[in-house]
Amino acid sequence: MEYLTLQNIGLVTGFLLILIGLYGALTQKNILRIIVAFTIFDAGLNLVIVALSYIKGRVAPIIDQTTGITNLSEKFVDPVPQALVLTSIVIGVGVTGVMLTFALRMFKTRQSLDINDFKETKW
Amino acid sequence: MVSPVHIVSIGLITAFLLGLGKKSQQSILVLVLLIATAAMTMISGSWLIGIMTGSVQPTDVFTAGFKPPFAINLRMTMDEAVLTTMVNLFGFLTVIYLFDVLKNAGKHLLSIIVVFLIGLNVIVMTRDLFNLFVFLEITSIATAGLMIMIQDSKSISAGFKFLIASSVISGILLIGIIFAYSYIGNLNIDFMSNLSLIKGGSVAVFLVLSAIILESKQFPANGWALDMYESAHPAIGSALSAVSAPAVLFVIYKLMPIVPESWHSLIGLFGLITFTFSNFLATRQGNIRRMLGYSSIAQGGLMLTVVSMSTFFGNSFWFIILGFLLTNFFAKAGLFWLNGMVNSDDQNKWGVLRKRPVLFFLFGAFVVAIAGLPPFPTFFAKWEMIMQLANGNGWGWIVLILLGSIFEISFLFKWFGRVFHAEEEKINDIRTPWFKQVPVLLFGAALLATSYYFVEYLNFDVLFVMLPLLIVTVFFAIDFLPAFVKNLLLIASLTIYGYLIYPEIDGNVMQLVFMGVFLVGGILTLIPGFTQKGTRAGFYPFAAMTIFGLIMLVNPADNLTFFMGWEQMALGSYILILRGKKAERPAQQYMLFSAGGAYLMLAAFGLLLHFAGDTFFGHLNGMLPGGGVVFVLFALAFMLKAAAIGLHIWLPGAYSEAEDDATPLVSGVLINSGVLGLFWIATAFGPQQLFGYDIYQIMGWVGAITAIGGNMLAIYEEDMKRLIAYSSVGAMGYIIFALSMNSKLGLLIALYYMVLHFIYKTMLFMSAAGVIYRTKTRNMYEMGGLIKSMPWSFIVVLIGIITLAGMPPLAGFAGKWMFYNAVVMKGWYLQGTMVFFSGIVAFLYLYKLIASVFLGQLKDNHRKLKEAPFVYLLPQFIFVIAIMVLSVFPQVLLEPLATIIPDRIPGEALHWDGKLAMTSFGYWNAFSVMSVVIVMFAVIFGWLVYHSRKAQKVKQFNIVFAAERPFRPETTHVSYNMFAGYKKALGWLMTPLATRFWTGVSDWSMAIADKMRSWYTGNGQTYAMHLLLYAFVLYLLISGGKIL
Amino acid sequence: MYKNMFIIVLLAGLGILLGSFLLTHHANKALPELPAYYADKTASEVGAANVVTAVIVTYRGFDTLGEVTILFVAASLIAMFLKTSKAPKDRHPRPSSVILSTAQKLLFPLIVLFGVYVFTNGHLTPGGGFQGGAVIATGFLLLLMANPQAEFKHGLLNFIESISGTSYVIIGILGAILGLGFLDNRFMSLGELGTLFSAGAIPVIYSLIGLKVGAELSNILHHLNEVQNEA
Amino acid sequence: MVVIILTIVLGLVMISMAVTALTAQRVRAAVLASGIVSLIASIIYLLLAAPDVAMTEAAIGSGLTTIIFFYVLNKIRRSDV
Repeated sequence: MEYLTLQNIGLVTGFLLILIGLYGALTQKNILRIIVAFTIFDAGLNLVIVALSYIKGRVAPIIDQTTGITNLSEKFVDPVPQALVLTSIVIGVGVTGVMLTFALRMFKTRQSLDINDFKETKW
Repeated sequence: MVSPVHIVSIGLITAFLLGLGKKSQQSILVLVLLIATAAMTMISGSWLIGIMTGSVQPTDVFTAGFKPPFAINLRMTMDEAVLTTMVNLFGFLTVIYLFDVLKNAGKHLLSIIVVFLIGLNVIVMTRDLFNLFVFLEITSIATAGLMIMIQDSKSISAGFKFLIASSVISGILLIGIIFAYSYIGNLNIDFMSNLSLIKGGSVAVFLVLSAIILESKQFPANGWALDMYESAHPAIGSALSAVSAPAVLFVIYKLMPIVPESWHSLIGLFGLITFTFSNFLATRQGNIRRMLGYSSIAQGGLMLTVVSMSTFFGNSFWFIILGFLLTNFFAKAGLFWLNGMVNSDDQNKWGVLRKRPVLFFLFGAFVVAIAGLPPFPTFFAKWEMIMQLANGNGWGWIVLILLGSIFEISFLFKWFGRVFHAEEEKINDIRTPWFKQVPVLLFGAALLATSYYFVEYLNFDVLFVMLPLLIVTVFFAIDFLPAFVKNLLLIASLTIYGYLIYPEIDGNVMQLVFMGVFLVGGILTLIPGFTQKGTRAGFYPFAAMTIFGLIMLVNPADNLTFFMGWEQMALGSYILILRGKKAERPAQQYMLFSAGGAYLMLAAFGLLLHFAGDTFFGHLNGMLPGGGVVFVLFALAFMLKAAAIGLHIWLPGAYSEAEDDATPLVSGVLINSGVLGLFWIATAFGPQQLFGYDIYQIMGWVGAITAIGGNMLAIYEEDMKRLIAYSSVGAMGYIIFALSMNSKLGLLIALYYMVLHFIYKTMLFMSAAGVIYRTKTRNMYEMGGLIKSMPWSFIVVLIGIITLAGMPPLAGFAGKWMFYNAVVMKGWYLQGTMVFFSGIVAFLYLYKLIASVFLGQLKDNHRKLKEAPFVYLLPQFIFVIAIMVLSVFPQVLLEPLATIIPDRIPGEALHWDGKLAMTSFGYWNAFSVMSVVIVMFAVIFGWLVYHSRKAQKVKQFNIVFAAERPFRPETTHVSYNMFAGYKKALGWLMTPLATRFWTGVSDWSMAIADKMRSWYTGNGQTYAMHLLLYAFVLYLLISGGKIL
Repeated sequence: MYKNMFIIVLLAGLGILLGSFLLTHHANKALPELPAYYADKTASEVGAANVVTAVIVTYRGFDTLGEVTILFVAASLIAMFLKTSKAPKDRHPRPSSVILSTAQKLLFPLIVLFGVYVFTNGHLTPGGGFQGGAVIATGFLLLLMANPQAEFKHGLLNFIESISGTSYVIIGILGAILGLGFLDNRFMSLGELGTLFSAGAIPVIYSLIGLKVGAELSNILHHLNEVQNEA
Repeated sequence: MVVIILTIVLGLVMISMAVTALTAQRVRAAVLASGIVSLIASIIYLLLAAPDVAMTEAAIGSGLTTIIFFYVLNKIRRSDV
């Protein structure tokens, strides 16, 4: 039971999502599904990062009436990973958008979404 | 001084403001971009200059005003200044280069370019891991944007593959960063030094490191990168190679302090594997951009090795890495840009570059620079790297580097040769507007300037290195002058040079002899060049390079100087050979074998450093215990140049296909560099053993077989030049045999033969050149009866072959006589007999040379031939006079030569008693032999003349054909297939073996490369899997299978 | 099939590596030095009630600048990529439903207002420029859905994007000149903790980020809307 | 304790949704499933005391990403999309 903390659940879920996402990215044949798999991979990553910021029994790092303004470092969870995740999410949407645009144009050139059809450069 | 952070702010403001532009204002927008990149370059450049001159201190920029690790800081030291200047300058030039594209491309592309540059700048400067991640992502997306500058299906799918790969990589990186944070509690690299000491912390280090290594496109997890290089616009390929790769490598350099010491060499090894194998696979590439991609990746691998081993290389680190970095930066960018101008990935279409001499010259310079030949920085960097590795016993590493280097040379020079010879009619037009030329010219100039600083930094000898280099440079500069002016200038400069250095080497007979051979040989072989018309562009710089390269071998201050001269000579002669009309393949072979020899030598120098410290190998003075391997490597290297049997297959093609009047230089003169080396190792090392075998014994056999084999090969030749070329192989066999007898007399014979061979071979080739100049053919069966029209040439050939055959009374006989003495003293009867037999074989083909060319019937189309031009005959007769003098007074040469041989060499020396040469077996007096022969000759000749005064002169058509006319008249010529009978009997012995072996080697390596290449399936998903697999294997090797 | 097995083996390896982290990593009982510093000093140094915002906008402001740049370059790429496929649109004017157009008229201002609220209060409550920007983009999406065939003047979007981005960088430079470093928020008065006009330049920066992100995301949506259908 | 059980349930739903996303017949379903993964993630973020992240994930990760996906899917007219 001692391992059954909120943090560990988050971490394990996150790791599993990472692995599932990677597996999908490496095995799916449809380009769009590969992109979907990468968003799952991203979600897993973000979940891991947020889970790491969590400390049991502490509150979100926002100063309000309930927290007061003293000894905050003993009341707050870690704000740094949260800031990182924010960045990571925004990067994620940027990359996904770009990938989808590529997918769109690739479909236009070949009328196909199969990754195996885009091998004109090789060796 | 403007804060480095404003590189970013200027760039970003520009990027954002470009969004306001309208379609009609595109030209203004491009101008804005140009100004912005110029400003960015100025900021980083001013830091570079400031830090270099010491007027500013390296600095940390604290963003948001908090000290690290509380906020992100950017660092600006010398390293960052160099790299950001490179990035921004490159960006500036790219904007110029792409002016026509950008003018029509729309504002978004402009923004993407500037963001790409910002990304790289911050990657270089930031000290914060997560910040690094963010800007790597920026660079990735910007790169994807640059990929679709050409929107064809190739580049789009390559861009998508890149996005997949970079998603996987950034995922690994992000996991690593967050693990690192959770262990150490901050994100700043400078505060992570003990991360790997924490339990589990090394996993974090590993993840971060492996992500960046993957980002640096290491073999074999780099299919995505290759596809990008192949399909991207050349300017973008150039950016990937010249700035992206160095920036990522710099990140690895930044990370090295937190990487455990024990991983360093493994990462270095992975880098080296990339270097070797990428170059290997590049040998099978026809597509230029992909080939350049392979080459860029290979260079990246080599730099990864240097970066990861920076502590190992110690003080040399900066020298090595700058050598590789700057060369790759200037040369690779230049080549990609040239690709954009030629606008074709087909090597055959690159011939168009020859229409632009300056660009063509720069193309050559870029290729040579990447191949690591002097005087470019890579050459020195590679040398230093090998020496350092040798110091640390890294033999396997050296093997990998040298293998990779030879593959590199193979594909680079195949390309160069193709461009040199691509046919004119295939040439499409080349577009070279000024804005495309400016960047290439600038980078070319920068490359040359860098080379200058490297040479300057190394403090070479003024007279023996710097002056020759200066003269060679001058000949590049004056290449537009008419040929005869340059010929005169080169001869004059050689003469003056000889006058200048004579006092320096006076008293050192060995140097005098070799300097004499190289200088006099150089001058005399140049004289026929006066018949050339036009400018003969590109000949004289390389002739100068060859001759001065040879000169640098004679009195080198250290091993590096020797090696530099050696490579310079190889490069110069390669170009001289390549200039021949059908010389593309032979020149390529020549280059490969030269490079092979050079790299064996490099390995030998490394070993020598390990065994004997930093001494010049020719000054070892005696025994080098356990130096057998060093000796063998040196011997192989020099025997390659001297074309010992098995290593000779480059020689006939190279010598015969070179321009006719250049052949004497690349053969008769240049081959002596091999003898010089062999003589040096023979005297400096003393007898050596390898695996219990006496090396001299083996070399003696090699020499004997070479002598007989070379001569056997010569007898079947119908081609005049190839015949003489093969006879060189035979002569070298003599010399190798004589050297390996390791006795005073043996060495004396070797030296004597060297001089003699130089004289008669140069003479014969010149005479052949004269004949070919008139008859326009090299096939001997198309000649005949030339004695009437070319009597002087006939005399020269006659004297040449009498000398060659070692018949009395000419100088060759002295060699033969000493030879028998030495063989008997040594007791090598069997080998001696073989060499003796090879002399008989020599008669066969020499007879052919004289009989089928000068005797017999004159061909109809040769009736009006004149004697060879005077400038051809002049040097030949100087040589004839030399032979005559030596024949009568051999002691003029033999006595000084004997002083060169050190006393510690065993065996009896030659004694002189007046004109009488003596050994314990007998004596010989050249003067009286000559007198006797002349008297006999006069008597017989007189008798003949007396008796044949009534003879009837028979004209050709007095002979009546027996009613039939042969289908192919040339088959009736005496020398057509002259020795078919012998060939039937003995041919199987000689011809196919060596050729078959080397063809086999080449076929096999091609097949293997093709097999390996199929690893890059072209499927983006497979590439992503490669990434994971690479990380997996790296992890297993680092951790040894355990969890870190 | 073998390939999939192989991938599973590879991922199992990665899984073991990640699992090892679970074993070696100890849940923090207290904050390490860096976050503790942020928690304790944010109020006095930066003046923001939301520590995450302080970290994003000030302490790691340089990251955030990069983040904005990523969206910018992604939007540029998409614009560049999809622009070339300009072909006559298949205009079969299908008037959008009355409900949608009414809702759009009613909701759009409200949504934008909410977005503005989210980013102007970023330093006090959860939320900020990115969330607010996303909200604004949602409003824009509503516009698009209501009149899918409408020609938008994306000049306005571009203008907002450029100006807000440029202002963001200029405020950063002002921080370097007037304050202690690039993107320092303290060159404006920190004000009283917990009020709207506090935390120095953070509300300004976050508003600019909100506008820029909103414009960028809207731009992406707009371009995706413009591109013609692929059969 | 309730929170932990809730989180476990949410985590299981997330994982099953992720698997659904990879196995779904139509791409639309896959996109929707991955959107749900993000949405649940944002709930977990709330539980992990990260309201800022939760908001961002809901608005951007789950909202905008899914919308962009659907825009692209609408442009590609194919049976399996």
